[in-house]
Amino acid sequence: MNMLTDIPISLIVLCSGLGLILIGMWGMLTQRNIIRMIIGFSLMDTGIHMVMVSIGYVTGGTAPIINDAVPIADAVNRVVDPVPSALVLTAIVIGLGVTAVMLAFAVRIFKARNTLNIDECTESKW
Amino acid sequence: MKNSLNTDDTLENSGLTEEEQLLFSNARPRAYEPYPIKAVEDFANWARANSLWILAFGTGCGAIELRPLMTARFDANRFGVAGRPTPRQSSVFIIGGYASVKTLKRIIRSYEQMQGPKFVICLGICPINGGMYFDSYNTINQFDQYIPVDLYATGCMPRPEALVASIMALQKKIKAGECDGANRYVENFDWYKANQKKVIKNWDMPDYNW
Amino acid sequence: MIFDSMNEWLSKAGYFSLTLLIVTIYGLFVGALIERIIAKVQGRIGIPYSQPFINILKNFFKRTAISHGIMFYLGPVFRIAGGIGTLAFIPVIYGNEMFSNFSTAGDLFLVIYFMFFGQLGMALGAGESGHPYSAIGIARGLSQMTAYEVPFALAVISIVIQYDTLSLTEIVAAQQGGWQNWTVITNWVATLAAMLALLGMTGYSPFDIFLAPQEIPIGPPTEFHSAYLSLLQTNRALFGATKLILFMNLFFGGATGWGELMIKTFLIYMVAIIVGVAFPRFRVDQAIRFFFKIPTLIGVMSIIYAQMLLTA
Amino acid sequence: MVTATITDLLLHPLGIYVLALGAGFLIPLFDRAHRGSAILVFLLALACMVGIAGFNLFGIINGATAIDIETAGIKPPFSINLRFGLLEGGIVLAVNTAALLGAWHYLPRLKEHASALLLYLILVMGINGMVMTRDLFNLFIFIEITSIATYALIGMERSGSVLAAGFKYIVATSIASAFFLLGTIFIYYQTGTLNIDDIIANQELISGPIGFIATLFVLTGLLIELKPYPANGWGLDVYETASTGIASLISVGVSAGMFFAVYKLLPLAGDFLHSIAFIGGLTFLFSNIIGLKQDNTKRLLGYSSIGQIGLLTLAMALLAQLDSQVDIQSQMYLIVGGLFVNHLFAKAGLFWLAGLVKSSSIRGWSVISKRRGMLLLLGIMMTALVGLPPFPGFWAKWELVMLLASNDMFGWISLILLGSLLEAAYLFRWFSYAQQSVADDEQAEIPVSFWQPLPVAIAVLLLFATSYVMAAVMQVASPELYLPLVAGFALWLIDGVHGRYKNLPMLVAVAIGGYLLTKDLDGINSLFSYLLIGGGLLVSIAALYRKDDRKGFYPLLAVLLLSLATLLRAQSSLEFFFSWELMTLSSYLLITLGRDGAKPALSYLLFSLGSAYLIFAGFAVAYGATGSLLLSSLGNSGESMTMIFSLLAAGFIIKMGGFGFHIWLPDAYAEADDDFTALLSSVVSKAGVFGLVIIAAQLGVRSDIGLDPAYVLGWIGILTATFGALMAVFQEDLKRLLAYSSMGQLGYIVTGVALMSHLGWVSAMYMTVNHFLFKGILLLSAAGIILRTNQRLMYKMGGLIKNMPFTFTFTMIAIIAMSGVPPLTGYGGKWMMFNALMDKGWYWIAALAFFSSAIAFLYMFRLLQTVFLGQRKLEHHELREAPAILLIPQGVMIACIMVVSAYPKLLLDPLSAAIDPWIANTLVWEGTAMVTNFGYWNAPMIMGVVGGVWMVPLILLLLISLTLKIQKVEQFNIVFAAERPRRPEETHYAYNFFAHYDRAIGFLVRPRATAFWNTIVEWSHTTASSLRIFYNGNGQTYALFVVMYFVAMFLLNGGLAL
Repeated sequence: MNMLTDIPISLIVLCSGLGLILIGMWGMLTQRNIIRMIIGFSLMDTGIHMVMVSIGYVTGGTAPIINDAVPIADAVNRVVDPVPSALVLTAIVIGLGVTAVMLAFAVRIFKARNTLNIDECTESKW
Repeated sequence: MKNSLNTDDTLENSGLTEEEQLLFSNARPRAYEPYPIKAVEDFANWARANSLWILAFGTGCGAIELRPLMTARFDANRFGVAGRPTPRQSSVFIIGGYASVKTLKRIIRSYEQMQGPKFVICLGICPINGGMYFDSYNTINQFDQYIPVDLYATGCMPRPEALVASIMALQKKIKAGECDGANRYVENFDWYKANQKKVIKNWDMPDYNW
Repeated sequence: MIFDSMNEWLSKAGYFSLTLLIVTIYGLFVGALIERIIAKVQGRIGIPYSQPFINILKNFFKRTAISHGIMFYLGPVFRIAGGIGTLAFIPVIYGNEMFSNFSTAGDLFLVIYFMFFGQLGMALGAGESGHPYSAIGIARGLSQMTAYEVPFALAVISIVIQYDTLSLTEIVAAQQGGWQNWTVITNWVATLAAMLALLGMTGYSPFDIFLAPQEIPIGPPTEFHSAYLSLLQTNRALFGATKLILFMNLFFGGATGWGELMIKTFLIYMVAIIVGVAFPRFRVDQAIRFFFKIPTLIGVMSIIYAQMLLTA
Repeated sequence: MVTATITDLLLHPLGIYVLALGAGFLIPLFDRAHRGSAILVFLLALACMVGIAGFNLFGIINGATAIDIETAGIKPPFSINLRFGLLEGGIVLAVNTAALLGAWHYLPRLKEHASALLLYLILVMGINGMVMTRDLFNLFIFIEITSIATYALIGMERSGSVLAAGFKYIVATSIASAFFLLGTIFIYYQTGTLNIDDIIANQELISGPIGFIATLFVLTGLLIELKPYPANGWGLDVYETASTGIASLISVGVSAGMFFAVYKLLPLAGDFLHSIAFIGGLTFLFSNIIGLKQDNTKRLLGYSSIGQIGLLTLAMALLAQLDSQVDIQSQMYLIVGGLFVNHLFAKAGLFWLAGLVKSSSIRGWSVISKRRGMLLLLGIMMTALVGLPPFPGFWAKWELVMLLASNDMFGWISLILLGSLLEAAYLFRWFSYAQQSVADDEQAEIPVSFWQPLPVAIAVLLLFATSYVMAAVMQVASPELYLPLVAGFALWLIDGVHGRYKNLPMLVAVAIGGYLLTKDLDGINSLFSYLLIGGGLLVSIAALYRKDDRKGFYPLLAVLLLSLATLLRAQSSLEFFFSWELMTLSSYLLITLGRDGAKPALSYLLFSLGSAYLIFAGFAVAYGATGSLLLSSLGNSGESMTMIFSLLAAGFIIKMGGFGFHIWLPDAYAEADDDFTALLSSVVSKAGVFGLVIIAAQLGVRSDIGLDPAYVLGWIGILTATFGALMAVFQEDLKRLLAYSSMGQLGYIVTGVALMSHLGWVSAMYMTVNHFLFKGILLLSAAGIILRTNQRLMYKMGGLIKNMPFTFTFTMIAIIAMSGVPPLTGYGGKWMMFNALMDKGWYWIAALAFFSSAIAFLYMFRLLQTVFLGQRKLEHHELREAPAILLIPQGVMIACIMVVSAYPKLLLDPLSAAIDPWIANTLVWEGTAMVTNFGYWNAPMIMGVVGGVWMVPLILLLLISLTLKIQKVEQFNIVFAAERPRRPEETHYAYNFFAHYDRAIGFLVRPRATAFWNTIVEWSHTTASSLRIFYNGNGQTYALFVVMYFVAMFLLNGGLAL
């Protein structure tokens, strides 16, 4: 086994998730184009989902199905925590919804203002 | 708003605009009787004679002669003479020589604002017959056609000594009860007024300046 | 109650009438005397001693008068009532019940405030005359009054601290027993402040702008004449003398007899006259500023001085 | 579910969700058939949601247990559960009610799309879920449901600015909820559960860096949604641009849900509580400062909204810190609940109103100046929002401040009070714009039907109801306390009657109410009741002279006078403060009814509120020290006494227009209605005197209080007197002159009270009565003069004695009484005070008292001279005397002055008796004379002597007049020589009457105080500008601030130390 395989898969997922979050956030904060900002949001969202999944993963664990392969007494240590996975499903749906609304906004903003530059949407301030 | 009751007693005040009629009294001046008791009247005349307050209004060139009266040399204070800046409180009006028409207007006002008994002394020739201004277009020739005069002090101008002498003469006359200029003015008011209005063309004041 | 002792009231009123008569005559006389002294300074003979009386008589004997309205008519009444009333509240001769007047009605504070009574009434009368000069004169007079009141009030407070009383009788009593007990000696600072205020109060030069006989013909009384004027003239003599009596009581040991009173008040008066003869006139704002500076400072010092006296 | 009935089942809280989702399905279906039926379903669903919440809450209040809703047949923590307890029920009910009312308002826009109806329902359901859920992840879901519904509703608008604002909103909230989600998952990682109760039970598991980060993310994520300063630009933009229907729901509904979510998680906060409190306080203060500079109506409401939520957060965090104390929970309900309901209905109402008026700038609100109903609604909403009685916010703020005080958190108290003051400043500035009536041709008619403001009106009723419930809970809801409001309401019902005879019912109401309220009083309170109620009635009679309708005047006057009565009978500081604020508010509104009253009334209100908050703070310190609200226990406050005394005295002094704080006074007095100015000066100002006397009695005379505050008070009083008099000297305006005069006279009274001696107090009370008498006369005279001449500038009058002899005589007597010239009443007061000052050794003050009373002569004479004497104007020749109804009260007061002048003992005996319980009597009477250590004062004798010496010369003059021919002359018959006078205007010496005095010492009265306060205003505006530079309108900047906020919270809570 080399060094890489020593690292638990969940940690890799966690780190890449966190990285995605940062990249997504960077995108949201720096990209002037609204579409790019939405992409940034999507990246961030995905990153969060990866973090969530990684939290519940038990290295070498099995699917959280209680059957003969996994005795109940041993289940806590052996199976992957099913709750984060369930949560992620919900979160993905919600993320999708938000992204959709954002895109709808982008469309409407473009129709109304003929631009997608967020810098030009500053008329209400102070 | 008028304070008089019958029209006979009021003046027309035609020199005033309708608005201004409200602001000036239109009452006719009234003559006053001597006190019914002779002793009181004599006493009053004595007091009047010994307290001659001269209106500080120098009307002509003679005004310069009034000033020395108060100085150490002549000291008219001794005779009860004092200057008074307001006609309300004065009893003697000294006409200082010639009176121009313009000044006459002021003289009439000031004289009418003085309270009776009041006395007028004219200085010099000019108030008598115009003097050297006899043919001037704007100088009064015969002053007593406009204001009753009690005493004339002649000279051009009379020196302060003469002025002192005339004051003492006025005192004598007052004590004798012969100074009734104020009443004469009232009794012959219409005549005086007509004379005044004859020379003063722009008559824009009430007929009697109360 | 008031009517309990009608007799006492009547006798008091009688005695007071006597006081009033003496003080008025004295006031008129001292006025003439001062005039004659000024005349002497100027190398003249001056008016006869009877002149002030004749002037008043002459004005009473005027036969015509005008009235601008009810307040105009009442103005001189208020004025002289102020003068008489002020005198009524001052005990004139120390130790003499006859001439202590109505001083049991109130104390020094009453006298000081009652002085305004006449001024206010007169101001109203003059105001109704409608003459702008009257109004200007009053405006100046009142302003100057607020200014000289300051050193005077400070001086009064100082002697109240010193004698621990507001009763004029007691203040005079405390000064008995020789000239060294007079306030002018024991509290000379307060006396100085008050004497400076007196200059303003008497209305002689340099503080006579509110009467300004040349610029605004004699100020507030411009329109008053005949009998009104004689009331005002009487009051001028009476009120002047009353103020002098007040000052005498406060600062110069009071008087035990009429002779002492006349000499003392005459001498106090002379202070104002000498200053008046020697100095030209202040403009009114200059006068106000003057009183707010040195006399006020002296007044402030007088209170400190009195507190030191008290603790010493 | 043993006793489950069909009703229980139908009305189960779960029904809310069922209804929302069910209606969500039904609406599109019905919409196909008929739009109207869809709307019906929508409204029905909302109404049922309100009904369900109400029914269950009612059950819980009546003793039922909290309802727990479990899902999936498994017990929590293994399943998601919802809870409907007391708190949840209350909030859900309030939110749903607001949503229902909001739907009414929003319906014209909503019904354009069936989907909008649906979204609205989903949004409300989301909020309900946020409130009820006990599961962390479920909370996230409900937050997102709410958010998406909100986004969608915002996105329904097509205007570019709304869309831009909406997008900023999405970006910011999505970042916040992303962090929340991360935090949630970390918490799950550490605790293994998502059930909030379970998490709290196992919160020791949340530890280490991960625990810290988890808590940080969860809490901050939620806090961000509450729009804390400065990471809230996105919220403001939405408030500004979005339609008012959605903005109101975001402001009150969504915020409520978020707020309750934070509340639920608060046990987790631990050390974060400090920073949460800090954030709340900062947000509250800063948004209110920034609000000062805001002109845009909806953005202004946005700032106010954010500020209110900040206050709620602050209150919650502070209370949570005090959690160890017993009984804190019920306090929490009262405070947070009160503030919450207050904000909910008031803010929503304001948003709805803003939606109806449709004026983007608050300066354009004068369009409703003629619509009194809407103006009334606006005023009530603002009053509630600022936390003035009788609204829930008032009770909540009171409880909060008292609780903080008992825990010595005075810094927070001052922050809350300062923030409230700032909020009042900008809200009532708006109100004053709304009041300014514009010329009729400029008046744009706003198309508002009768039904449209209905939700606002219902919100108002709900506020009143909540307030009464809160008062009942706090055990102060006595009918007596509410009598002023009830009387005012009753009179308001007949306010539509035309004509002036509405005054009579008002007088009757006040007379009966006043009698009932004050009949049991004794001592000082009883004396003041005669003065305030009796005097108030006497002066109010004069109001009959006005022939116009005066809408709103009489109800407010009744409230004012009766609140004075309740003030007098107040036993506790709460009752006192309640009445005090009611008095402030009603007098403010009465001032606004004056010709140009709006602007001066605003400054009156602000100074009054400033003073009220100082009083509030004083009571708070007292409560902190004694633990009792009773006024009579103020004296037990030990070491804090000096502090309490100073705070309370400062409050009363400001209210009386004390030196330095006087700048509101002349304007307010001048611009109020003329008869009301009389009441304001002669009666209402005495409330300050009363307060001062009360605290002086409770605190001042005790030996354990240092003399210093009293001495300072004495100086303030005398400086007020001196400068009031000086400034009065230079006024041209009749009413301003009298206003400054009032200020000066009150200064003497303050000094009298400050003396803390029997004689000093007697003099103060005597002067109080005297001031009532002469100032009542003077201002009623002024009312008559102004009525006849239609003029306030004195130099434009003159010679009126000829037309108005009675008015002149009354004025003259009043002025003599005021000046202190014997023999009238003023002398006694001055004499007693001088004696008391000398007794005390306050010589410098005595000297200044002398000086100021001399200055007073200047303005008093000027008043008489320039108005009544001198030259009469041509146009005034035909004027008539003032109406008899104005003269009658004056005549009564003149009679009082005369009686008291001659027999002051009649007045002094009861005054002395009232003071005796506090200070030993030192008055010595010898017959009719009063004797002190220094002097004596025999008033009847003085009267006799003065009468005598006045009669003698008068008789003499009358006799001489018989020998004279006295001619009555006209006004121009004055001495003149050169040219005769032409016009009265040129001859009347009146303008700049004391020019020479100005030249001499005018430098003393240059408006420094005004300049000072202007600088303060300037500074606050500058601060506001610099505080709002963050809001540059750029969505990415806002997003950056959201991110930075997490960093800041991280650093603030010691993240680096981990």
